Amino acid sequence: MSDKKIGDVILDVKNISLSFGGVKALTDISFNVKEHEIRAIIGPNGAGKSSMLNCINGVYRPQVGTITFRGQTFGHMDSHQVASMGIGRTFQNLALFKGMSVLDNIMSGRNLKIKSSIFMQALRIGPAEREEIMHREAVERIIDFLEIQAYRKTPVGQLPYGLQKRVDLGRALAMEPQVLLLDEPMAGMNVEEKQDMCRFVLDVNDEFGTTVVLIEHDMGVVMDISDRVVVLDYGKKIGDGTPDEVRNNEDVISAYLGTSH
Amino acid sequence: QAKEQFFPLLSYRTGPYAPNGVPWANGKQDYIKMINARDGGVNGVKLTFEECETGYATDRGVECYERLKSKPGVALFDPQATGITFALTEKVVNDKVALITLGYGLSVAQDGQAFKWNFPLMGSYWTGADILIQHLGKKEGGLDKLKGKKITLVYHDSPFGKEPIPLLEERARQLGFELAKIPVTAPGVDQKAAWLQVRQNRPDYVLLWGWGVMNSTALKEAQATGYPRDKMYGVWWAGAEPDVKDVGEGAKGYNALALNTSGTQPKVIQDILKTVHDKGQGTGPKDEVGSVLYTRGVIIQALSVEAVRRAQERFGKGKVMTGEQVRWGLENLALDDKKLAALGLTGVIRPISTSCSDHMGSSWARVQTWDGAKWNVGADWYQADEQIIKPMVKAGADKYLADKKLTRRAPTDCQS
Amino acid sequence: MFYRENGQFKTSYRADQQILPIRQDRIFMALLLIVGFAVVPMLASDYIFRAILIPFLIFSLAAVGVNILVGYCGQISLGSGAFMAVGAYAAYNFFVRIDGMPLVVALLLGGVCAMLFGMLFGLPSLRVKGLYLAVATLAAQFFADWLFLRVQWFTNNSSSGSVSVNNLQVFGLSLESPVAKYWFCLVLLAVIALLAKNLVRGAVGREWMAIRDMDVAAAVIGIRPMYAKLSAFAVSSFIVGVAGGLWAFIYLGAWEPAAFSVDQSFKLLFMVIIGGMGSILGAFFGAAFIVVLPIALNLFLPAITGVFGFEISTASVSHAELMVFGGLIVWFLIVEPHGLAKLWAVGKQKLRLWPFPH
Amino acid sequence: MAFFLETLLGGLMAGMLYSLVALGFVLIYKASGVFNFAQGAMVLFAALAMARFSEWIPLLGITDFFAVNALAFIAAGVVMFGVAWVIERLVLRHLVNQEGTTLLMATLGITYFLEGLGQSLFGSSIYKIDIGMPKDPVMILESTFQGGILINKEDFYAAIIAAALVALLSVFFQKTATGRALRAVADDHQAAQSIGIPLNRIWVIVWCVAGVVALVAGMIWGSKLGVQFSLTTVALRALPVVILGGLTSVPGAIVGGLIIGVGEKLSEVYIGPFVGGGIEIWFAYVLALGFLLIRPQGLFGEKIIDRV
Amino acid sequence: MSEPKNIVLNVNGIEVIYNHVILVLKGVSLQVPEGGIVAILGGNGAGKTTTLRAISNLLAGERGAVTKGSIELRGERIENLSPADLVKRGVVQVMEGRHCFAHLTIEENLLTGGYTRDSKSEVAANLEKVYNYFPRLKTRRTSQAAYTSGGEQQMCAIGRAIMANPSMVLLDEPSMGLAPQIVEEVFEIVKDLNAKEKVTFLLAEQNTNMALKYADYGYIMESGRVVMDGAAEDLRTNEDVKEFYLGVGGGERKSFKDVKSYKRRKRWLA
Ligand SMILES: Nc1ncnc2c1ncn2[C@@H]1O[C@H](COP(=O)(O)OP(=O)(O)OP(=O)(O)O)[C@@H](O)[C@H]1O
Ligand SMILES: Nc1ncnc2c1ncn2[C@@H]1O[C@H](COP(=O)(O)OP(=O)(O)OP(=O)(O)O)[C@@H](O)[C@H]1O
Ligand SMILES: [Mg+2]
Ligand SMILES: [Mg+2]
Repeated sequence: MSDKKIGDVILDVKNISLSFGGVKALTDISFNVKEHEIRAIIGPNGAGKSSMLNCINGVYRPQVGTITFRGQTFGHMDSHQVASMGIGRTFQNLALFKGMSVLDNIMSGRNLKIKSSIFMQALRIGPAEREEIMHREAVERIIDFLEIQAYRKTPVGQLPYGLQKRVDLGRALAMEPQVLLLDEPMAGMNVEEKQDMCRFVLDVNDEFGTTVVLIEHDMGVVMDISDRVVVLDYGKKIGDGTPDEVRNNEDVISAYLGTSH
Repeated sequence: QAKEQFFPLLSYRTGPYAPNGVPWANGKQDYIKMINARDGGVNGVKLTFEECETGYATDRGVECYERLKSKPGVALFDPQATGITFALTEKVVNDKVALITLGYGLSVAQDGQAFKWNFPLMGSYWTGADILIQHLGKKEGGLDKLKGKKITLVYHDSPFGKEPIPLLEERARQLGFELAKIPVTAPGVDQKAAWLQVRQNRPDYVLLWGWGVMNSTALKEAQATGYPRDKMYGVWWAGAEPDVKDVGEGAKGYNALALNTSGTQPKVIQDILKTVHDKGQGTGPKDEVGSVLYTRGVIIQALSVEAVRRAQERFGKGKVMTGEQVRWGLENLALDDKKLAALGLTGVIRPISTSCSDHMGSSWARVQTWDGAKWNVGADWYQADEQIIKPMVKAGADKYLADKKLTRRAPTDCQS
Repeated sequence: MFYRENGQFKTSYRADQQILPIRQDRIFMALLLIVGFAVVPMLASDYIFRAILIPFLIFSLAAVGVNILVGYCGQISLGSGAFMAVGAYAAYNFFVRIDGMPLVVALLLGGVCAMLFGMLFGLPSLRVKGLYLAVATLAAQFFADWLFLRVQWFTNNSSSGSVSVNNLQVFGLSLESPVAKYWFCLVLLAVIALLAKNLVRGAVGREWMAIRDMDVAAAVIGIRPMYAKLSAFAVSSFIVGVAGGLWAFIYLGAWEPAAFSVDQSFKLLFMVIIGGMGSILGAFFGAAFIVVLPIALNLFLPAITGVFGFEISTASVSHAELMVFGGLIVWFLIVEPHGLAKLWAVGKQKLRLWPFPH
Repeated sequence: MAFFLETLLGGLMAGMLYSLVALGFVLIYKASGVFNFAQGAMVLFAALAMARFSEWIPLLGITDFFAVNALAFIAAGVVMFGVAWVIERLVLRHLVNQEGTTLLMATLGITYFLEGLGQSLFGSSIYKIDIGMPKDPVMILESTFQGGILINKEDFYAAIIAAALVALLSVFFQKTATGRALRAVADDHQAAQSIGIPLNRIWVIVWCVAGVVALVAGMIWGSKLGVQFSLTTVALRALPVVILGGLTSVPGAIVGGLIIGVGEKLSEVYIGPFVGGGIEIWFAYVLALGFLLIRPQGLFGEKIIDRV
Repeated sequence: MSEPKNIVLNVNGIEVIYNHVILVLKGVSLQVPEGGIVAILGGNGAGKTTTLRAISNLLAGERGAVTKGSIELRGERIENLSPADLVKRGVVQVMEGRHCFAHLTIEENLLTGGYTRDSKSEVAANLEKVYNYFPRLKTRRTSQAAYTSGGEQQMCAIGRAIMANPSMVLLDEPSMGLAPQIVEEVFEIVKDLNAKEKVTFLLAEQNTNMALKYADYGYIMESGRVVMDGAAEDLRTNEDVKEFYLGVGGGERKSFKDVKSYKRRKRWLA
């Protein structure tokens, strides 16, 4: 961990508040994410973790607060703009494109990069075809790594839950984002599979310098691989620091970890 | 090989227009059965038929046409729907088979020099509209009395309903009455707004250009908005039993054009009852025989058969006629009172005589009134005013020819 | 003669991305094209051409268009009839008002007008979804019905509102004979279907499907919902518009607005669903089912009942036809809810495994 | 002014009748997430049954006007129950957990089937339902306005019957456990099964209720228009009503009906003449669309949920 | 199992095919004793969910079918019963991926769970019980289920099943998406219900650790077959299980950070 070069703040979340009718999902949350780090967000169910990602992503519109990404500050932006700025994302409740094959799902992650016009695509000659193949190669590498070669052409709806999670990750990776937001990527996996997943997150982080924001309930994973951890509870931030600091934080223990960990 | 003249029967026994389509189709079938049973066909040529369900839809009608047109011995087509007529008008030219549209279809097709294959026998919407105006004029005591009157046309929003408009506009200009037009969206089950407008305008007369369910609905709405039924005048497609039956008393006093009479007295109907229905061979229920649309079906079929007979007179008795030969027959129909009597049609229709330039043959009609239980046909026959119709037909036909880059038939063509 | 992909290894992604990666399929397709272009014209009768093949081709084309919108992009549309009407009437106006306008150009321009019309009525899709969107498209349908009945200009001031064309030619060749019409439709269909297939298997197609399956997630990976939806409306209504032109010019020859009524819209939607949503092949199956089945029933029901010794009245035939048709739709859905195309795929898969059951 | 009021009233009453048909759609959609395309065919089928039974029953020697109508209504109701049962047995049961479009398609198949069956059992002519509705108009407020305001009595009674039916069903859905179960089924067939909701029974019940609603609608429309095939097209008129009110809302069906009814009549009467008339159908749809742009789920519909 | 107690559920060599062509289960047999807690373990795609669906008869909706073998509940063949009949016999499934009724509120979801219970008071009591187990649900009772957090939905799904007063519950990945404490709570609840109310459990779980801690017996599945079964303690100490399912191969638990998988890593970098 020490040899890793953690850079400046890349994503800065300031005073975010979000409520739905009477439910306060987030209250005045501020935290930042530095380039190249793995930042975990933990907290009990309903604490507002997913909502936090949704705010960054432009899916929800926070009532108060701003988000700064690489120097650009915004209160709200459309999801596709956020995506084009380089923020990728996986979902807690699978949000795959059910009717499409695994290959197409992951390919769709690269759509932002496709340049040929609709006419060229219809004719599919020369550049359009070459572009398609180039992206296909990139996608195949991801498929290879995630070990889902065998399912390439299967409609994702027919895959077991765990594999769907992998496809979801593959789709986000295909975007080659600078910041990757992962919402419980390892739910529903056994230890071996979690190890694979961790290995993978670490690799992306190491080799490409992709910054990772990770929501996870498995404390083993969080403590082992994250650089810093934010803890939310009932929409409030109750802790922020290195895994060790967080582990020993009284509030965190009582709100979330319980004594056994 | 047996000698058989084949009649393709396009019809609709399902869908929104079935109540009117069914008796029409039954009349046609029964007439054919009767001719075979009574006369053994036409000069020994047996008549056969096959029915094809169009559901009043143009595309299905075209399919039926394509299927049946190449059967051996095809005589002619009666599409039973304005929309199908339009589509077939383009096709019959190549296929060399005639299209009869008795009382419907294209008004301009009366001009046989432009429309070689179309036969709007006995009347078009223009003649019908003209006769209605004449009747109203007579009621008022002279056509000039129509000046300043308000006449409202409530019409089926389709080419069928729109056909009479040019003539009515022409007449309105001439006679100085005020013409309002209220379209009713097909099939015409919702006319509340239309009749609210009628109530607002309080016209002196309402002309009803409807078909199928639109007619009875119009009568019901008229009743509900208190518009007097005896000031309503329908076209001959709005003057049959299905149009008034379920309105009953509410339709009392309503008038409509009569292209033909109804009832079981005519000999032809008696013959059908005797030779077909009494043998248990009737197509539909017996009590429907002789109703307005049934009788119209009989007439259409009778004229078709007469066209075949006429063609045989020229091209060889006892032979099966080709489509072209039947067309000649249609163009040279000459049914005077004597012939009509022989056909058993005395009093049902007026004599008909077609020619190369006139494919209609007769433009006479009467007005009938519903008394709550049956149709009573008035005594006066009206003929559409040639002076008005003729130039309009000519102009329309010329425009058609010009649009299509076609020319009129040469006089020699009329001989063939 | 086994249908297997064993032993056919793909050495490049280009090869893997072919429309038909399996050799047997390619052979089959080639045969099909030969049959379509050469064998059928030798064998088919006039009636088969005019009443079955030509409508089948035109409806297939329209169904391909509708499938792009409904099947691929997930926007339920009941306005296809309107798009056809716009295509037909626009083509008609270009054709008769501009002297020497070539038929193909008129048809394509008709398609372009339909495209603009489609995009206009597609705008609500940015906010309104699912069945609710059906209302927007129905609005288009009824509006077009009304427009072409009411505004005389569109019908070249014909008094009854019906219009007709004749003497059609392409590149100097007459389009009067049924075979010529058939070829013309087949060529247009083959070209457009190929382009459509390319679209749906490319990036745009993925955008459409992504929007269909989960629009929020699609936006999160950078797909612009507006672009995706409107492009689907545009492409779809263009194709449907061209099909409308063909329907009017080639099949009907003379028509009134009722030729493109809401029934037509429903029919097209049914083709897409029965054939298989999100499948170009399905469009063909669906068109075949809806065009051919009623005719077949009409022909065979009397014969069948004749075999069982009772004569069936003409009215009963038409009623029975409705019932059998309805019954078959339900039966097919129970056997395979994802349409005939899926049924076909499952069949092929079984064939691949054959003679082993799984 | 008088004419405006007249149009308004006419629109309101027409709207109530649309609501009656719309209600059938809402019921089935609410209970199974199926958009029941066959609603129009069911209205026709029910009306045909009732019309023909009221012709046939007198043949048995019963002639009392009230008894004939009551018996015909009951007989037609029984027929509709049978239809519901058969539909569940042969169609819905086999399509559990399929997507909305598949089920929509199935109801299309049912439509064709019912149209064919209805016409072959009961005939395809125009038949009459006479439940003693007064046909002639009455004038009210004749002292205030010259000529008075015309009210169509038949529409008026029909509107009252419709309103009563709608109110009854709203209560049923609002609080009862069955109402809740129906909504659960609409959300997720499989989950509903997994906790023991017997889909089959629920569906039979709902289709029976929808059948009765169709019967009432068919009876009223039939008495107004005569019973024949075109009754199925009232479904298309009711569609903007359902959508405007919200596919899942019973009260929405009423309010939607009133808005559409008034909107289309006023537009036809006041705007129509300037553009050649015949605009009410598309105007109704455009009106509904206008509301949807503000509330995409319809006025009272449940919010469309898309959450990630 | 050494000496079988009363067997409630006996699955005998079943084979399941999806869509007429995809063979997923290839002869799976398992038994669940009265009052037991039995776990099915196995990786993604092993067929756990399919097995549970086969038992609860929810396969039809997925276009799957049991083509061979038999399933008996207390000696009665149940393949042809409807899911509703099974619930009447006390068998309830908690489906994978929650499947809450999105438009219903949490409370309505729970009340719907009591659909088969006729007595109002019983339903009310059950509701109280569920709220006791999951206090979080009580605070969210009026929100529509779709708008609650993933964990809340999971609680709702489990609570909804409890509302039916089942004698046997099929739990599909109950721990997924739950915070660690809650996971423990859920398993405690399972234990509780098992001990106090004699509810039998069959659970499919990825969290092998937890599952084996609470279960009496376990089956391990891989690609559609049962590859190993045994008492929970035995499995816990089995070396292979330790290595692959508990992540403690070779004694110490490895840090997630240090597990290397060179093969894959290399390929990814290529
Ligand atoms: N509806 C379906 N149609 C076709 N195949 C399916 C379907 N559902 C599951 N499968 C296939 O069945 C196999 C087993 O899936 P199942 O869901 O039972 O696994 P699982 O053990 O529950 O996995 P997980 O732990 O990821 O949930 C998988 O290979 C999957 O692709
Ligand atoms: N769209 C919404 N409408 C209403 N309430 C919402 C909405 N989204 C989230 N909430 C509420 O906000 C709170 C936080 O939800 P969120 O999904 O962020 O929790 P979470 O921390 O991700 O929990 P979990 O670990 O269970 O997934 C929850 O109580 C949830 O019910
Ligand atoms: Mg969450
Ligand atoms: Mg599973």
